[in-house]
Amino acid sequence: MSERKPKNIFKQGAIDASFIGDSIAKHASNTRIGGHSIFLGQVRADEINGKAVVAIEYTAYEEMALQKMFEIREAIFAKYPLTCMHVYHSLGTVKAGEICLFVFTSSAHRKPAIDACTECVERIKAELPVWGKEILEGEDYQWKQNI
Amino acid sequence: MSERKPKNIFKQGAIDASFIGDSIAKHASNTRIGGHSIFLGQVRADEINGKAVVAIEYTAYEEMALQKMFEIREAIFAKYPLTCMHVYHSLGTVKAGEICLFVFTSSAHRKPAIDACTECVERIKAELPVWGKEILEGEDYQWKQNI
Amino acid sequence: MEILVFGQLTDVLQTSRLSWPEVADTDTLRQQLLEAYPALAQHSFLVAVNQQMISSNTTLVPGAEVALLPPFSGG
Amino acid sequence: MEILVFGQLTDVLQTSRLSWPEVADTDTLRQQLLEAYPALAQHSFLVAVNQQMISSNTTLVPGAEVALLPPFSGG
Repeated sequence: MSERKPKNIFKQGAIDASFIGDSIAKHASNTRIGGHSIFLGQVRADEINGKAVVAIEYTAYEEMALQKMFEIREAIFAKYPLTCMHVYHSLGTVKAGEICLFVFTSSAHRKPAIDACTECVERIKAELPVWGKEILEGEDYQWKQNI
Repeated sequence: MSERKPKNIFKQGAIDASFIGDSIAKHASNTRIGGHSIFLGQVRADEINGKAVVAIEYTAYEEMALQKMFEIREAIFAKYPLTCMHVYHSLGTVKAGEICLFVFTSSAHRKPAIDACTECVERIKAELPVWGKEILEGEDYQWKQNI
Repeated sequence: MEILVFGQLTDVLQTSRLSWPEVADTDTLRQQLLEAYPALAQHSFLVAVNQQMISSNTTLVPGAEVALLPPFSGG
Repeated sequence: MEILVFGQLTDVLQTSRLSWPEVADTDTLRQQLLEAYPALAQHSFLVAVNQQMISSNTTLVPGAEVALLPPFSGG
């Protein structure tokens, strides 16, 4: 069910576990699905110069990011026989321990679902104009770097 | 948090989406986690000789399966820097559209979580003494074959 | 001895737990089963002894847990 | 022209939206910005024009949407 126009992937704040559960439940009606692959990014309380990360504040060049996500989505649907694919990325503040990225792919068989999910996560990290500002204890901060 | 003894992975009937959501929510307290990878197996309503699969009935050589799963778990923890790994497999009847397998790995970084999840799914399918009987419309059935 | 039977083999043997006279080793057991149930020849299966898959002929001591395992299809 | 500024560059330029005189092309823009904000030299960034990342010098027509993008760190 690939859509032909950009879809909003951004959610203000953290992605709730119950939202993920509900999203999974909605796929019970599609009995052509045999496997789902899900990736979740969670904010780590890394220590930076002796101070723990308490949250990440995400900003994005939203319009460009949605257009780029649309291209990624089209490319992945063209490459893998998926039944569906859902992507959500947080904007604003996400506290340590909370979910900031939710990528969910489904297919008749496990391999396309798994490969598409992994490729989508890699492309999101590399290609979406999104920035994370790691908020440290005591008002300090540092701009996140993806490795 | 690898445990040193076999853990029961079997659940009677389907795995609820809400159980998966709850399982994700429980990991919010572990702020060393940066990525979760989840695989879900869902029963497909395949058509076999013109009859749709309405459910799969799973049986297992339970004791041997739990011992084998313990070995797989130990091997995967030895190979990847995981913070945790959870596996659930259905026994008994799982209807088309319902979830029969839930594999959930978490790590500080995405790559070990993803690779461990994929490897775990492959090993479960290949090595666990579990059998699926595909129940067709009209009382007929066929034994499932893993490809 | 008691033999645990799984998957499609329960259709062939019509049971999930087969009582069988004690037998020296797994090759002999396999041969006796094929004689008693010719339809078994159409099924590929492995034998597990004490929950270990065996790949070559294995001596069966009394009390060993023997199981007949057709190809797995979990997940 | 208006220049959109993102990520750590908002710290350097002290704004997320910079008003700037019209300029012929992206190389000239980059040079002018580095002169006005020497601290920019310590930051790697790409320029996007009309939401397309550009990799070589590009003519800027009036009304083009120009953005300064430091390395992405989403997910």
